[in-house]
Amino acid sequence: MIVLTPLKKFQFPVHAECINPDVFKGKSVKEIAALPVWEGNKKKKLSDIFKIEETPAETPDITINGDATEVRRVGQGMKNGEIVINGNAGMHLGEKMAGGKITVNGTANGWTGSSMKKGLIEIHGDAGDYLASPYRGSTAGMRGGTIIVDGNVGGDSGCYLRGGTIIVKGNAGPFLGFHISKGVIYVEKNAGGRLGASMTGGKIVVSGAVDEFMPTFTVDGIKKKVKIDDDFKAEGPFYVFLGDLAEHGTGKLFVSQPSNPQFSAIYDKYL
Amino acid sequence: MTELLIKNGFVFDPLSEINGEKMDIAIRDGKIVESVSDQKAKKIDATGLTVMPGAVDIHTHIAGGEVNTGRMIRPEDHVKDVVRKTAITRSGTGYSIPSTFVTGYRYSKMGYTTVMNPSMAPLGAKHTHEELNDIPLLDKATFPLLGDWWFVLENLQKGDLAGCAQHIAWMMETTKGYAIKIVNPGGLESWGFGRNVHSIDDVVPNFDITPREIVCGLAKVNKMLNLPHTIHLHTNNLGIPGNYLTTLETMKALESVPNDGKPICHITHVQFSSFAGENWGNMKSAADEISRYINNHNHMTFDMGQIIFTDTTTMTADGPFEFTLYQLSGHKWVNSDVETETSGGIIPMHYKRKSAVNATQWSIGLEIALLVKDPWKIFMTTDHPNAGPFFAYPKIIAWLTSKKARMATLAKCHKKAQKKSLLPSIDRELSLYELAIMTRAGQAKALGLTGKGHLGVGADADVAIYNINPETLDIAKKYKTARKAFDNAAYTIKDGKVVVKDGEVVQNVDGRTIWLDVKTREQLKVDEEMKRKFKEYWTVEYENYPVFDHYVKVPEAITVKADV
Amino acid sequence: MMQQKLHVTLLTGRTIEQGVGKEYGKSSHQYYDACSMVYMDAGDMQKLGVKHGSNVLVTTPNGSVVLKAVKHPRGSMSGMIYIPYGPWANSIVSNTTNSIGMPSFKGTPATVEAAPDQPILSMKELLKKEFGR
Amino acid sequence: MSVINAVTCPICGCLCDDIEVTVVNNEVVKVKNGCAVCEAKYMGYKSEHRIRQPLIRKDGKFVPVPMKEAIHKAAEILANANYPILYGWSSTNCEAQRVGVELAEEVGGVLDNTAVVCHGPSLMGTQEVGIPTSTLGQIRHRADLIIYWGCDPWSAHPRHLERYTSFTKGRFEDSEWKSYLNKVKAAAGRKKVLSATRVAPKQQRATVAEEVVFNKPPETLQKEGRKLIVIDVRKSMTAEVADYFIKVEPNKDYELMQAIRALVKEQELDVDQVAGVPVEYIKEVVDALVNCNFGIIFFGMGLTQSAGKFRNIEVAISLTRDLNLRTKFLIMPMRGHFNVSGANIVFAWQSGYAFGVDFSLGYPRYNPGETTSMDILLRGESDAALVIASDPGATFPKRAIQNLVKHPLIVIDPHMNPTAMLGDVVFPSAFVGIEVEGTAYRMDNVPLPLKKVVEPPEGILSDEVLLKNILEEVRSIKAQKAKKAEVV
Repeated sequence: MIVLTPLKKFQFPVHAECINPDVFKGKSVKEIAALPVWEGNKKKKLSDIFKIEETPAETPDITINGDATEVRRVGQGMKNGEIVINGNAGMHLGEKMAGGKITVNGTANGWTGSSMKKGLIEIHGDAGDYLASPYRGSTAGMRGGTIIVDGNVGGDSGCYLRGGTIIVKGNAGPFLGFHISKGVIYVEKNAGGRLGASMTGGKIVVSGAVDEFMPTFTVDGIKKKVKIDDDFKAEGPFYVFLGDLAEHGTGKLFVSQPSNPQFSAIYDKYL
Repeated sequence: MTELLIKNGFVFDPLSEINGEKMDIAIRDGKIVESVSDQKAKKIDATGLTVMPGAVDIHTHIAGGEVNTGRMIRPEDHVKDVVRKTAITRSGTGYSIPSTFVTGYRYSKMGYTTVMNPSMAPLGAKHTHEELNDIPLLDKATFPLLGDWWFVLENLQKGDLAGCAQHIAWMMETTKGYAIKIVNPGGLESWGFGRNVHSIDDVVPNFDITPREIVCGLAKVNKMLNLPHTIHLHTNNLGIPGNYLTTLETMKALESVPNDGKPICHITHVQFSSFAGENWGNMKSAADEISRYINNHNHMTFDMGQIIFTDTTTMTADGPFEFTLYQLSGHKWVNSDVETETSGGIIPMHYKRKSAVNATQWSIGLEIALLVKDPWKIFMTTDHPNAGPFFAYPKIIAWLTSKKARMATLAKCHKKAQKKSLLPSIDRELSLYELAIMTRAGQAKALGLTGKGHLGVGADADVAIYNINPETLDIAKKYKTARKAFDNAAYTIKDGKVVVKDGEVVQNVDGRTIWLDVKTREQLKVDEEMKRKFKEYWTVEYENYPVFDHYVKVPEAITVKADV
Repeated sequence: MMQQKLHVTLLTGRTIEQGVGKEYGKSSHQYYDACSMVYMDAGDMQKLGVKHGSNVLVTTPNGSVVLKAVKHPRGSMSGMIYIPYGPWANSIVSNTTNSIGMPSFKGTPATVEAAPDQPILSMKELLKKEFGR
Repeated sequence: MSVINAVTCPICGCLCDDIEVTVVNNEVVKVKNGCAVCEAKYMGYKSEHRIRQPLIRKDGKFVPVPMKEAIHKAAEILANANYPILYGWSSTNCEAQRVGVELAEEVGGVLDNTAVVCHGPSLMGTQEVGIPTSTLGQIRHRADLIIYWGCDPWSAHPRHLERYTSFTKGRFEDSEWKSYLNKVKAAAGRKKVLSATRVAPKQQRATVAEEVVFNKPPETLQKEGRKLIVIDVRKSMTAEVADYFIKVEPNKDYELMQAIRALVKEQELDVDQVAGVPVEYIKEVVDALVNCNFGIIFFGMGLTQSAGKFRNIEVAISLTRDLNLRTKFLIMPMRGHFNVSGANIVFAWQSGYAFGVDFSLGYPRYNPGETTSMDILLRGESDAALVIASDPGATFPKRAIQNLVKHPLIVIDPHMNPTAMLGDVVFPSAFVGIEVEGTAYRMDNVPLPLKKVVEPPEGILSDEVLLKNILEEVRSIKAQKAKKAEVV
């Protein structure tokens, strides 16, 4: 396996989509050292900005030890293998990932797992905005795979989701699951405003509080438990909402009943 | 004095009736000449290569408000196709709506030297010209949209053809335009209040005029003005199943306009106007009916509007049609109506082989191009970017010149479309000579551009040289090799300067913008009337409306003497 | 009931006076007058015991600024304050861009308190204080 | 003395082009037809606040330097930078903007315009769902329902109503100016009566002012002819003239619009009120929306800068799309600076992207949040900046400016504005649209010519020429560097 250590604290954005097990595979350390990266507007070699070492261990294929907050596009499009980042990760981590595993022992930045298709991303800290969401102007959201975030996630996470699972153990920012059509999003704590706005299908489950709730959902009942994936069912009871009505949507929004006493006055009369 | 001698190539110059003859082409100061000094002239050894006039595109949306709005709303389109800066060329983005510089480079790499921007809202004419200035390596012209302009509707409604002609002359000069563009006549004014016209005899609300009267009226006006190109028409009901009947009716209606045996109307992207069937479920090709009509009449020319299977962007002044596409697709939708003049719309579109409708559309374009016997009547276009980006032209060349190529694509299409396609029954494979007609000679002739599309003495020295040896390469069999050759011209020569070599831009030169200075008898009177009515019709001042001279970087005005 | 501190929603935006002031030049007194002020609801001012034209201190997590309180002339806007665009407003607006480039110029929480004895900084003083130049 | 007519006003996105300017001895002495801001500009441009000569900050103080020295210094900063920002561009002409793109490309910088703090979110909204819109004349001729949402044209675009909407006469719709005057007269009469009969003690009046009951839509909302609705968080000047003012809770525009969308689609809502507005009233508004012949929504910073930002625009456009299945409905952003549209347009035709264009990798890249100047500054990633035709010093949050001034800052502006005061290399420039001609794009993307009505002060160059000089100097510095590298 290859261990990369940043040679300094980066001020300028570093574009390093070459940090990808598929790219490293079959290359010698010397060849890896020569891979192109950009630091600001200067083209450089990977070895100009990282110390590169090879260790005999089999997995993970690539380890980054240190702060990679400014290092973008690590694991972009990767199909196989494993990357571990012991530190913070930069934007577009695992964007369009199609397989393999990425672990971040730190926080991840915006667009982590953007439009991902397959594989697993585990963030042990927080994640930034646009987790799993597609590029500007595109509606090609995450299609498959799993993202697990131990901490909080930013705004606009899981936009246009059309498959796969996102599990957030902390709080979620606004516009979680905007316009999703399929797939599952689970938030263990609280969710921000405009939760599930414009959703047409899929499933969003929130175990915590929802302080601002879209008026365009209709309450459909109460459910005790909700299945998140094969191994896990979230414990309720949950209000079950259907929507978003503005899109003639048939998405399902499960919101914890005990965590949201304010809903009782509005919705209990319909139950 | 710069001289250039292209030696020993196989020359295809249909306007001069040269069909693959091995000969030299001499160039001096940007023009084709009889001969140059063999010692002094720079030489290009074209032995074993195909030499053609620079290619011409009669219909391609490359500049102006609509095009640029398309760019702005589609970052996801650009991000997959980026173009780096080099020592010679600017950076940019490509795919369905390339940035201006990239547009110039990509056309030039394929041997194109002249292109027509067919759709310009007069109010936005300055914008169009500013963008044209930033498209290098090509000569360009642009057509103002005039079919639904209030002055046209009012004058034609009154039956005042001469008055209409004078206003159009005013507009041609004011917008530095080249031809009369008509889109869904009557439909665009109706769209101002969200309505449309559905036949050529529907009455336009508030104006008491029909599409038939608009089209025939403007065809007559075009003749009165002696404009080099005919009226340039996008038909009513475009893109709707069963519309071939409207197209036939339109063509028949135009038979009433005197034509001296010459074309009086160009129907553009005819593929989109040749749908049979009643709905999207049973939509099928009307190529047979349309091409039969074309083969029996001489008053019209056409271009294909060939579908390419890719993700592209539709954009047209046909606002109501784009609205229909919005209803069908739910995709992001731009509508842009322009006061007193026209409308417009944009919808991204992914044409898929596995869609029965798209595959049928793909088939229709090729069917018509191949069923029309006379290549001087129909030209190769994709109505860029509507049916596909222009840089897919070499693919169309392969389909036109090789049955093997088109059958290979058809085999991957939706089964229903395969079954209905006429392509298996068509054996015609275009020769390089016919191809030269469809891609340059015929287009230049239809446009009335006398210095373009040929290599005769006096022509502009716009030349394309391709790495194709017609004696050794059978393009019908080795269509992939030919496609590569058309993708990357061995040389493109613009005004006598080598601008592309081996598919790379080697020199950056500005092309010209060609426009018509139409001289009429009562110019002043029209000026006065326009001044009077201006405030009532528009929200800008009369003084600020025209495209002033400095908006055109390298102008080439063609003076036209009108009969009115 | 008089209150020490009022929790409000901060709005910033254009006013015609600010527009006129910026065209005269941002060092002009017109610009200073137009931008170093805050529109408040008359009822809210009463709650704080603040008179039309006296100074108030507006505070957000991003900083504090002293401004002249001006009664909002039309309708109620209780619970909101409105500061014209300018360096004074920007010394307290939220940095949050939600990853789209746009800071939160409107609709962020703030507090207002009377500050009759604190001076309103001039443009120069403000720049010196915030940026050291 | 000369009178110049059809002058285009270089201030806001209205780009009124009917201004009449009187010039005596190369000085504007009179302005006709313009609004208060227009007059202020034509009178104020020559003020004492102008920069007179190039300045370089040395030991913390500005020192006047020859133009050549300033250009070399600026070029050196840009040529050596690893991640420079080139920001502004909205108050200059398209000709200068074109050079700006080339310069940004040459130095591998981030090219951004002021849309990032005004209608960048609107552009992003259109990238999600498109935009059904038109030129302003179309509104003038046809619109019978006009909505201003989160914008106050009376203050920010003073002649918008008079030139393009409620108070203008079009081919198919009349001006509502007269009925407005009648309304004002009637209101004045009522006030008189009230003041004559006033008895309520002061204390009580304060509580009366609190609007407890939401005002009901007036019957006039369903009438023939032009109707005006204003939706805002506070009663703006424009709201005073509206047929109906809807006071929406701050940061709740999104919910209100989404609720309207659901009602337009004939869905039922479980809630009684949205954003502080009773649902029964929203239903009446929905009736007005679907029953008009031609409606238009104009929106401003009230949507782009409050919670939701570009999603507010996305939903406003989605509402407009939905309404087109029922009637004709359009939408348009109220662009602020006179040529911010032009900056978007020029950037887009040359690069493909309208703002936030990052050339650091040798080709254009765009991703707001990543490549926008604001975020780059807040993260502290840049190492130099050029600011032109704008004033981030007065329009950016504090922390962004603090990071801006940490690194060399080049400023090009006619006035000594806050950014210039913070600059390291400061260039004076001529006023575009007064001392320099060129092109600008109106809020509806209609191009208009700007006029030169007076000569600029001696030695003061236009933005375009300044930028060309800097670009040339950058190229020459880079060529020298390349040569040196070769020798080594």
